[in-house]
This record gives sequence, C-alpha cells and structure tokens, in this order.
Amino acid sequence: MNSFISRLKPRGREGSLGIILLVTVGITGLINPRFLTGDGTRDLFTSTAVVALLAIGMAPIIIMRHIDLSVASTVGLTAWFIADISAKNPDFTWVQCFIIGPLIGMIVGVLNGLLVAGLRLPSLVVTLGTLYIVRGAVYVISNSVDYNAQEMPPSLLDLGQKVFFGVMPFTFLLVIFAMLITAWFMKYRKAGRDCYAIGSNPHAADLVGLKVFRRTFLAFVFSGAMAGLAGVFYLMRFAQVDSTAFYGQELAVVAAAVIGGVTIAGGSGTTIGATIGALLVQTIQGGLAAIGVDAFWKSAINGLLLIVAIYADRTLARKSERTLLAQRIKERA
Amino acid sequence: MAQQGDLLLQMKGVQKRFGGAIALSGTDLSIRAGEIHALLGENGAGKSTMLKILAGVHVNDGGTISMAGRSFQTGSPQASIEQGIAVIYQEPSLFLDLTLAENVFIGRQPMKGAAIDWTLVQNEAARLFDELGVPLDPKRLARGLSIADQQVVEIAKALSMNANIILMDEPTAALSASEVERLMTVMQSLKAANKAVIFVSHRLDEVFMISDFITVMRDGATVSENSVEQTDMQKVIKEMVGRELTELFPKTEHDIGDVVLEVKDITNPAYFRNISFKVRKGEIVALAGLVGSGRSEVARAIFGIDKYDSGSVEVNGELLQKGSPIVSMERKIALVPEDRRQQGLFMIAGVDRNIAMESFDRLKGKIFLNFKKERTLTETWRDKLSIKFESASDPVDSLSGGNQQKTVLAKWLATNPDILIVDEPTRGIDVGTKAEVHKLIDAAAGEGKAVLMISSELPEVLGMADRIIVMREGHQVAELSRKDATQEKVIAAATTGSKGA
Amino acid sequence: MKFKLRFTWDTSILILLVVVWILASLTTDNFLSSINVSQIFSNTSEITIMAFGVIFLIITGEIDLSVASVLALSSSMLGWSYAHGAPIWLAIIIAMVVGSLCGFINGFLVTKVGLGSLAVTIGTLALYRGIANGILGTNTINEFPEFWTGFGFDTIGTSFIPQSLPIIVIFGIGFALLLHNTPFGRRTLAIGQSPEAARFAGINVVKHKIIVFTFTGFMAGVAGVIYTFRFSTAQADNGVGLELLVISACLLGGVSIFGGIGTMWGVIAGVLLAGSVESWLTLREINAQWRTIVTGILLLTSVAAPVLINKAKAAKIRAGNRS
Amino acid sequence: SAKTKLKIAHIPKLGTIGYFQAADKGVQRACKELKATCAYKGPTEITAAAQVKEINAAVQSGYNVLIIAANDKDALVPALKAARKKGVTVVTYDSDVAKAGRSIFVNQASSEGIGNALADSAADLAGDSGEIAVLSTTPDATNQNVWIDYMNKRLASAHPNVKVVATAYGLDKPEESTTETQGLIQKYPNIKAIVAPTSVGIVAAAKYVSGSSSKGKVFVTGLGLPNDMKTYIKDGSGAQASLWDVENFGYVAVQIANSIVNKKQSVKVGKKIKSGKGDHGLKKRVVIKGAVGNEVILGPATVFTADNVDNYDF
Ligand SMILES: Nc1ncnc2c1ncn2[C@@H]1O[C@H](COP(=O)(O)OP(=O)(O)OP(=O)(O)O)[C@@H](O)[C@H]1O
Ligand SMILES: Nc1ncnc2c1ncn2[C@@H]1O[C@H](COP(=O)(O)OP(=O)(O)OP(=O)(O)O)[C@@H](O)[C@H]1O
Ligand SMILES: [Mg+2]
Ligand SMILES: [Mg+2]
Repeated sequence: MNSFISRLKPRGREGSLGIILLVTVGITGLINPRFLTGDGTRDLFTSTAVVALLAIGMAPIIIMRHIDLSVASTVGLTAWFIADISAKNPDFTWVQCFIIGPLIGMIVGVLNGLLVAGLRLPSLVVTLGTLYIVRGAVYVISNSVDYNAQEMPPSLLDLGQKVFFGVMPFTFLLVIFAMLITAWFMKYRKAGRDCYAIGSNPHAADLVGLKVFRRTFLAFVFSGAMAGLAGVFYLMRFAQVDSTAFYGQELAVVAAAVIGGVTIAGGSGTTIGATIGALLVQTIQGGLAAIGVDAFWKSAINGLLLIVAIYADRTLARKSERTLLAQRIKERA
Repeated sequence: MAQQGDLLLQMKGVQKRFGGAIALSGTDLSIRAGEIHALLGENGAGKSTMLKILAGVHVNDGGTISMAGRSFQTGSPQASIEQGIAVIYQEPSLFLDLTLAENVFIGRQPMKGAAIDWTLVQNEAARLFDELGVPLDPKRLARGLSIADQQVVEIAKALSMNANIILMDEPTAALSASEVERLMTVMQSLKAANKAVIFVSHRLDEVFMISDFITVMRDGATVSENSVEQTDMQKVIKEMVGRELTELFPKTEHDIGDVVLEVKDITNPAYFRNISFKVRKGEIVALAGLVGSGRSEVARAIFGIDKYDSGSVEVNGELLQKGSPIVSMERKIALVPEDRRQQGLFMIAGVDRNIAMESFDRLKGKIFLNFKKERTLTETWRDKLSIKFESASDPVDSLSGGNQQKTVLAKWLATNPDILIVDEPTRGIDVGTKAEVHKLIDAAAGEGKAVLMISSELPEVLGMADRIIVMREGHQVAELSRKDATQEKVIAAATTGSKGA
Repeated sequence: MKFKLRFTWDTSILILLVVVWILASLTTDNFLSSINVSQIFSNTSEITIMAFGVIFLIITGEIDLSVASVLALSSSMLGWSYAHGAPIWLAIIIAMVVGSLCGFINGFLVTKVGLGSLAVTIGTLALYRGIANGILGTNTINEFPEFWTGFGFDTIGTSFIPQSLPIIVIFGIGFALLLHNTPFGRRTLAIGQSPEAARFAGINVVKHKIIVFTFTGFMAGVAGVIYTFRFSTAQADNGVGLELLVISACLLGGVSIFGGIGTMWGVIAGVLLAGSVESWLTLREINAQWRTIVTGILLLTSVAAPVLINKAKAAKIRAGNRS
Repeated sequence: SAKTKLKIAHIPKLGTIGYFQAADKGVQRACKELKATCAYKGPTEITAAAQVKEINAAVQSGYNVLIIAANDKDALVPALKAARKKGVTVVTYDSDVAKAGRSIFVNQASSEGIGNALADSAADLAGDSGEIAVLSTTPDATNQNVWIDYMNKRLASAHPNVKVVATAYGLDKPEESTTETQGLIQKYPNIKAIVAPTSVGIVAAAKYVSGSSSKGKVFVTGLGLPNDMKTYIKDGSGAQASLWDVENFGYVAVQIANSIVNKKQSVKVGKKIKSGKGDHGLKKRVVIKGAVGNEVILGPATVFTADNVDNYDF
C-alpha cells in the first residue's frame, strides 16, 4: 500500500496539475463555449508553443538550482537573425530555419554555460548580464530593421499554419515531442538523473563524482538551443519581427515552469509539469480575454496565480514534513 | 582478483596543508587485501583528511600514493571511484529529493538498452538494505530520513560500488548497537571477499573487536602501525594522546552554590521526553550519551532555538520564556553550539565582528557602534584566551579550528553569562588547545557560572564534570556523581539504558 | 610575514568610477559640466533610492524583483488620491504607506509563509503593477503642484545640484550609517552570512527580514514619488523594467548575490558608474542600443572579476608554496 | 543675419520599429537638402524616461532642433521647457506634448479625419451593418483614444447599423495583440471587422485572422505600414490598412523647424509656413488651432489595397 502510494507520488504532481488545467479550461468553456471549439483549442496550443518550449528548456536548469534569464533575449536574437538570413536568401526553406535557429541559441547557451559551470558564477547574475548583452546585440546588429511576412520563407509560414486533426498545430506537436523526449531523458538517462542530484545537493554531487561541469554546461546549451527553436516558432506564429521581439518575457517562462511544479530550490519537477504550467498560464490568459475581463486586471491575476501556485507547492511540502515528524514522534515514543 | 594479504594501497609521507594549517605532515599507511584497518587518532589528527585524499576530494601536497603497485591518481572523486575506492563520509551527503534506491546508485545506474533499469535499481537497493538488515523502503525519498538511516544508505551505496577498498569515516557514530552489529557482519563479509576496509572510529572497543590492523595518527603524522594482537587499548590511547591524560583535564574544585538553572520535565516528543535537572553556581554538569541521543536538542530548547511542548525552565527560580534566544540572553544564558562553522560563527566575517556580535549593548552609544570599544573588546579577549590571528578583521574562516572554537567561546564569555551551555566544546580541535578550552570552562565555573557541558568524548565528560546526566534515545537514563562515574557505567547507561529509564 | 591584500570589488569599482570620469571628461566637452553632473544624479535618482533598500535585502540573502512595480503602484496611488481631492502631502504619505505595505506583503510571504523570495517577487511584480493598472486604468494624472514637479526636476538655485539630490544624500548617509555603524546593520550582514548562526546569535531572523522587506517597499514608494514628480506623470507603467537595473547596480557595487557582503558606498559607486557610463556614451552619441550591451558587460565583470582575480591569486600562492 | 546651422536630433517613441525608421528616412532627406547635421536617437524602450535622457543629452551636445514623437504628453514637458530656454527649437510630430513644451505640432491628419477614415473602412468591410470590435494599443495612448472617439461619432452618424461591441488592448506587443484578437473573436462570434488603429496590432490581428477559420468572415482594418500589411492585403483575407505618408512626415517636420529657425516664420494660427520643396504635394502648410496648441496637418491617409500596396515601400 505504502509503496503503491509512493509510486504514484512523482506522477501525482503532474496529475493534479493536469486536473487543475482541465477544470480551468472547463470553467472558461462554460462561460464562453467558443473557447472549447476547434479554433479555441488550436489557439490555446498555438499561443502556448513558444513559452512551453522555453519552459521545457529551462526546466533542467531550474532543477539544477540555476536559472536562465537570457532566454527571451535569445528568442529575439534568433527570430531576427533567421528573418534577416531568409530575407537575404529567398530560396531558404523551413529546413534551414530549423537548423540555424537552435545553432544561434546554442551560442548564447555556451556563453552562459562557460560562465556558470566553468567559473561557478551565480547563474542569476550571469544570465541577467547575457540578457542585456544579447538584447543589445540584437539592437545593434538589426540597426532597427524589421521584417514582415513577405520576407520570410513561405514554407516556414505555411508550416506555422499547419494544423493536425483540426486542433493540433504543428508547433505544439513539436512541443509535445520535445516534452516527451526530455521527460524520458530526465527520467531514464544518467545525465538526466544527475541534474536532479546536482540541484538537490550540489556539494554531495561533487563528492560522489558526478560530472557537474559537463551537466550544467550542457543544460545551458540545451536551454539556448530550445530558445533558438522558440525563436523560429516566434516567426511561424507572428510572421513579423523587430529587435524588441519577445522583450521582457523571461519571467513569464520562469513563472510557467514554477507553476508547473519545477521548484526554484532545485531537485524536483519535470518537463511535463513545465508544459502543463505553460498551458495553464495561457489558458488563464486566453480565458480572461475570452471572458472579456478588463485588460487592466490581467497582470494582477497572473501574479496572484503564481503566488497561489508556489503556496500550494509549499503546503504540499509542509504536509509531507509533518507526516515525517509524526512518524518520528511515534518511533521515539 | 587480489589475494588475501596482497598489498593493495600504500601511502608514504603524505602531506596536506590548508592555508597555514598543516593537516598531514608525512603520514604513512599500508593496506592489504582482506583486512580491516582501523585509523585512530584524536580529533583533528588528520584521519578524515587522509580518507578525503583517497576519495579524491583533496589533493595531497606531497608524498606518494600507490595502488596495487601503480601510482594512484588523486584529485577527482570520479577517478577514485574508478580506481576501486568507495567512501562513507563522516557527514552523510545524500540527495534529499531522490529516492533511497537512486541515492545508492546515483551516477552508476544499471542500464537496460538506452534506459535506466529502474526495476533493477530498486531490487538491488532492496537487496542491499536486506543485507544490512534495515527495513528501508527503497522507493521513499531521502528527505526526512534520520541521521542513522542516512548513514545506512551511505553504507549501502559504498557496498554497491563493489570497490576494492572501502573507506568508512566514523560510520558507527550515529548507529544503534544492533545496527553496529550488522555493519560488523557486513564488514566481515567484505573481508572474506578479499576487500579492504579502512575504518575510522572513536569507539575503541569496536575497533579492537573487528580490526586486524591499527594505525594511530597524531598531529598529522603516523605514530604506529600494529596488528591488533601486537597492541592493546592502553597503548593505543597513549599513542593517540601523546602525553598523560590527566593534563588534559585541569579540573579544580570550586564552591558549588545555589541552583541557577532548573529544567523541569521538558518534552519535545520528536527529540526528548521528560528531561529534568538542576545546575548550580560553580558546577559543571555534563550531558552524556551517544550521538543522536537528543542532547543538543535539549540545549537548543533551553536556549530557545527550538520550542518544547511541555515542562518548564527556570533561571534563578523564575520561569524562562520558551522559544526566544533574545530573552534567554537577557536572562544571562549563553549557548556555544556544537557546529561552530554553521551555528557558532559567521565564517566570512572578521574575528572582531564575531566577538562583538553578542555585545552590541555595551558597544554602542545612543545609536551607533563605537568602533574603539569594539577593538578593545577584541583585544581583551584575544589576550584572555590567547586567540591567534594576524589581524582582527581577518575572516574567522582563515583561523585554525582551535582558534575558531576559542572565538566562539570568547563571544559568549564576553556577554558575561550566569549560565554557560557548551555543546561539544572541543570537537575537532587539537590536543593542546583542548586542554586550554578545558581550562577556560573550568575557569568559568570558578567565576561562579553554572556550566552545562555536552560532550561525546567520555574522558572529557569524566574529567571535567561534577555531575553526569546520561541520555539515551531522548530519555534521561542515569545521573552519576563525579566520584561514582566510570567509563563503564556511562557507556552502559548510554547504550542499554540500564539504571533508570 | 603574510602580505595581506584582500581584493574587494567595491574598492575597485570606486577606482573604475574615477577612471571613467577622467576618460569621459577627456573625450567629451561637457561631461563634468554642472548640468551633466546634475543630470547623472537626477537620471539615477530612483534607481539609487530603490537600491538603498534592495542592498539590505540582497545582503540578507533575499531578493526583490517587485520594486519597480511597487514604484508604479505608489506612483499611481499618489496620482489617484491627489486626483480624488487629497492634499498633496497626504497623497505623498499614502504613496509611501502603499510602498511599505507592498514590501511588508513580500516579507510576510517570504518569511512567515515560507516561500522563496525570487518566485514570490516575480509574482508580486505582476500583481502590484496589475493593481496599478486596475486602479488607474486609462488615466494618466499629470496635474501636480508646480512646487513639487519642479522639485523633481529643477536644480537648487543656479547650482548644479538637483533638488532631489539632498534627499538622496540624506538617505544615503542614513542608510550607510545604518548598515555599517549600527547593530541593525551588523545583524543584516550576519543574517546573510549565515542565517543559522544568526539564529544562534539571538537574532530574530523572521522579524528582521520583514523589516528589511518593508523598508525596501518604503524606498520603492519614495522612488515612486520622485519618479512621479520628475516626470509629472502618475501612470501604471511608470518605471517598467527598473527592477533589473536596481539589482544590477547593487551587484555592480560589490553586493554578493549570496548575501552577507556589501557596502553602501560600493552600491552608490555602482549606481554612479552605470549612470556615468550611460551619460558618457550618450554624450559620445553612441546609440542607446550599445548601452544595453555595456550594462550587461559591467554586470558580468562585477561577478567574474573577483572570482578570476582570486583564482589567479590562489594559483600564485600555490606556486609560492611549492618553491 | 547668417543662417543658423541646424543640428537636428530626431527622437522617436521607439527607435526599433519600422514606422519611425520610415519617418527617419524623411528626416534624412530634409537634412540633406538643408545641409544640416542630424542624428537618430531612438530609445530602446517606449517610455518617457528614456526620451528625457535623450533630450537632455542632445541639448548638452549642442543640438539646436529636436524632432520628437512623444511617449507622454506631460512627462517630457519639463525637459523640453528647459531645452527651449536654452534656445532649442522643438517640433513634435506623430504624438504631441503640452503646449509649453514645443513650438508646433505636425499632426499626421486631423484626428477627425483619421476617425472618419477608420469608421468608413470598417463599415465598408462589414457591409454597413453588424458588429465590429476595436483592437488598440495601450489603454492610455492619447492618439488612439481620440481617434476611436471620432470613429464612434462617425459610425453613429453615418453608419448607424454598425455597432462597436468591444475595445481590447494589445499593448503594441504581438503576443498580447494576438491573444486579444483571439479573445474578441471567441467572445463575439458575430463580429465582421476588427479595427486596429496601431501598426503593431493590425499586423497581429491580420496574421491571426488569415490563419484561422475566421478568414473571409472577419476583416481587419486600421492603421498599418504597407510593407507590414502587404501579405494580408493580398492573401485573400481582405484586410485593409491606411496610413499617412510616414516618410514625408519626417521631412515636413524638419522643414518646418528650419522655417522657424532660419526664416523666422511665425507659427500663429492662419499663417502659412514653408514645408520644403520636397514636401509631397504641397510646399506650404497652414497653421491651425489643434486640440492642444497650434499645429499643421500632414495630409490625408492613403488607403492601401491589393491594387496599390505594391507602390509603397515603407
Ligand atoms: N577544508 C579544510 N580547511 C582548513 N582546514 C581543514 C580542512 N579540513 C580539515 N582541516 C584541518 O585539518 C586538520 C585535520 O582534520 P581532519 O578532519 O582530518 O581530522 P580528523 O582526524 O578526521 O578529526 P575528527 O576525529 O574530529 O573527525 C584539522 O586541524 C582541521 O581543522
Ligand atoms: N537533519 C536531520 N534529519 C533527521 N533527523 C535528524 C537530523 N539531525 C538530527 N536528527 C536526529 O535528531 C536526534 C537528535 O540529534 P542530536 O544531534 O541533537 O543528538 P546529540 O545527542 O546532540 O548528538 P551529537 O553528539 O551528534 O550532537 C537524533 O536522533 C538525530 O538522528
Ligand atoms: Mg574526521
Ligand atoms: Mg549534539
């Protein structure tokens, strides 16, 4: 019985998040049935894709007790670069974009990784620094040139419009794919397990000889690559880009991951949770718009939601602490 | 496969320095296959440092290490593991967010194809726990495990590595008698499989029961290496300490006055139950017991770090508010905590800042701190306790362990308390300094302070205390006066709870 | 015997500041002109004021990302209550009270409820600005008494001293004394160095942190007032994005993100350095675009330089030991 | 007296968007004609604070003309007043500041004209009856609010069967604008047109509609750059966009500044002021009384349709 429950436990978090998501979708749908139509569902997936992809990339980093604030700038950088390259090479198709995007993102990831893992500098400060540097680089390089749909590869934009079964956009299908692969990787590969160990007890990770540098470095490179891919997604979705693209969205990504049960203190969380977290945030965003809530209160509701989410997390942790204490008292008696 | 008696590991003239402090000054150690080799020495003799060099945590500054004839590569835990070394550290270092099974196999999980074979991980962990005879669920998280159980997981981890040499740094310190027995069985079976165990322990009876060889260290150097038949307990103690034991405990007789601290029936069900005792002016009362018996928690509860559920504490006959260190300090109680690095000191702050910490009332004018007074205070206590440092603004981190301990004592003595509680006051400090600390504690009692001392070192308890209260698993099991107390009686009470309970 | 040279970033940043001033006045005509100096002060006034609070918070090992939103909310409350007939002095007090309240809520959630400050203040960052949005909606309040709006912008007489500078100086001296010369400051540092040891030293860590959070909020409220008057505008999107600049300024000034280390003059030098570099680049007519990059580089340098220098020093010592 | 050599600082709302880039092309063209020095000082955030820094720095660096599109009508005034005290000529364009802060405002079109054009275009797309919705930028954007007011008035008088059911705010960000567009269509399934008087919002709305099942049912119109909107005007989603000649906008602003500084022309109501020989169409503009103070009007907006959109490149 006991082991049955503990086997359920890791899945429990994602399960309850999933239920919360369904309830939220349900409530919104009750108030406004159009939210649940094919278009409504498709819109939800389309608009979640970018943040979800970034949250999947960020999850391993947060699990390792780090953070990557530079992702939004990286999205801006890749989106602009790809538009620029495609504009200059009209024969480019989506294939090139899907290759170039992650590569550009990885450059930022390598920089972050070297500084955080190599010099062991605090990731908050390092990625805050690269946030500015990368955004500044977009400003300077772009020289305020912006790009529109007609300058982008039509095959890329078509792909952005592609929808399976009427509800599943191509981009979100890729997100699900990325989510499943990373979830599998984090659960079934040593490198993935090392991430949890490193975030859980960095000191002990050194003692038992885990490859802390390599894992940390690669996690940042991975996050960079995902941010690069997210840059491609950004173009597919908006078909326009200027140097301020995705400005200031980094905290939204952190929020999605945290709401999805990836704890800032490290050591726990999954990419499935992070994806559900992103969906939840977007459902509420979209729901508020669909219900017609005053735009002015939207940000307040978002903030409140995040606080409630971490409070729920804390309460769960407290509960298990209390169970342990009770157990201890019984032993001591 | 090594044969019984083959030389597995040889360390010659190994040296290690930490900044200015010399931890190892040329240590030798030879380990053969199929032996249990005890490494003995006072606190700070350098035992852990030896093991950590083998474990790849530290790199030796000098000397040679060879393993099975080849030069041993130090400096990376990974390399050590690959060279067949497994370690059980003094402080358990588990990953609290991972399951026990995963803690055992982290970094070495068995694979099935491209994926970790979780069933195998769990079954293997369960098998190891079975072998160790502990009913631990391999699927539970490590968070919330007791220190003893954490140690068991560490042991399971070391066993699972299938290493040739297993290093155990005080593995029994937190274990109960039956758990110790099982560990010994495991060690025997390792020996039978021709592996070597290096075993550090302060419990000499255990050492003599199980080991084949005993190496004694003192002040970072090897003093002797003998097979267990060639030596005996008296000889080993003498080699460890290097001088007559009596010098260590400069206890003098003081007048014992009225009751200053009275603890009445305090209970915190998770840690201790129904603890009652009195400490008088000029008296040193020791709380003895095994690690984990709850002594520190009693001290914390009195001082107000933790709360307790029932009972009361009185100071000079008046009730002490619980749960408030500030009030306790006002009532002139001082607590020198057991972990000076975590609890006693602000390691990156200067010596002066640390010493001033509890004495702001006397250092400030109306609002602002008077830096001149602060300097005087530091100098006063530097001279009184002969604390050695170069500049008062040096971070205490740069001080040697003994001087750190003196700094903690200084900052609390500077508050001129009526009640001085010291928890493991000599942990990790060298022999000479130890005697000085004992002198300080004795002097404090001489000035009429009531002293409550917690110590895991029996000689210290026997040598310093006027009265000894023994705790076992959170219960107060015996009270012995200075003249009644013997090593045997205290051990008997601490391990079996005989007398009382 | 052992030559002691402890490298501290906050001393170096002062030197760097002087270097920047020298270079800037050599390469531009009017860097050290009274107007420009005054503008450096007034452009950085809100950041400085907020940094005075945030430095205490970072030193205790916490962080507050919501300060810029608190600025906006108190600015909005100032405008809203003034527009609803409150006398200006009352409106100012309301703004500061609202700021303190926001800080207190952050502190309460972090210490009493036990949530991480990074996550909590990401949440309140959105929450407070959202409330400001909700209160002011489409309104912008621009009509404030001349005296006060001048106060935010004008200089004292014909001197180069902006009228807000005395406030900054008073707060600066006050907080410097508080941090370095009082038990409160010592306890703040102690909590950041080791929260556990602080508890054993008889410090009420929870209460102390709540106080620090609250006055961080209060300072953000003051910054909100200054911002409102400097631009004679109360609106919900005042000060968007300033939080990261405030934190950058603190880190630049040598405050450790892990807590326990930091000096007031380091932070003041940090703010002035960032402000001076920006002003220098602006006077050299270097695009705003480049300035973003420079901010990032300064920030990276501030964390990497001490580590690299200490590493080099350790390597030297090791080499010395061997010989 | 000798002509003052103009040193012009062009401070747009935001340096990084195409709209102001286009305006700056006009600024450069005028500067070349006048042999003036000019610099584009676009801030990287759309805030008054960022503009104040640019204003102060420009004044110190000896610029004597500021061409500004203001992020806030009041917040810049103290800085602009100080600049004018030092003899700097301030001309605002695109969005104005309070009277005290500038000499004259170059208005893109009369607010009423824009409001009417929006109303007419929307009514046209909606078939002169049914529901429409508005997607604006930030709730406190002065221009947009005025235009929407005029649009509503025009609808009430000329197209009484067209009803505005909602106004949403996309904050001039693609993300928010798209979400708000989705919300509008979900909440009001019967709307026939979305009017977006913002160059960011209109693209986001058009992009969303062109890729959704609403394509051909919901039409987008508003103010947008031809380059941004080309794709959606031509892809069969039936979008329209209109805009004044942005490039000429910058040109006229500089020429008028020159007339004030070097020709000492008065900016009193009713006076004619030279707007340069390269001013598309006119060479002079009449000063009129605007909502805030005196202003000149750039001229009517062009409606971009599938037929003419390829003739424009900005
Ligand atoms: N990381 C370190 N930095 C500085 N000094 C250290 C460090 N580790 C150990 N030391 C010092 O080296 C000496 C040897 O310490 P070590 O831990 O090896 O002693 P030990 O024999 O294991 O003692 P114990 O019985 O208390 O565990 C001590 O003086 C200690 O203070
Ligand atoms: N981090 C922890 N998690 C779980 N249990 C703990 C933890 N730390 C201590 N304990 C338990 O609390 C009890 C009391 O421990 P404590 O260290 O106070 O005992 P002690 O008698 O003072 O021993 P020591 O000599 O080590 O100070 C023990 O049973 C121990 O296992
Ligand atoms: Mg040891
Ligand atoms: Mg203890």
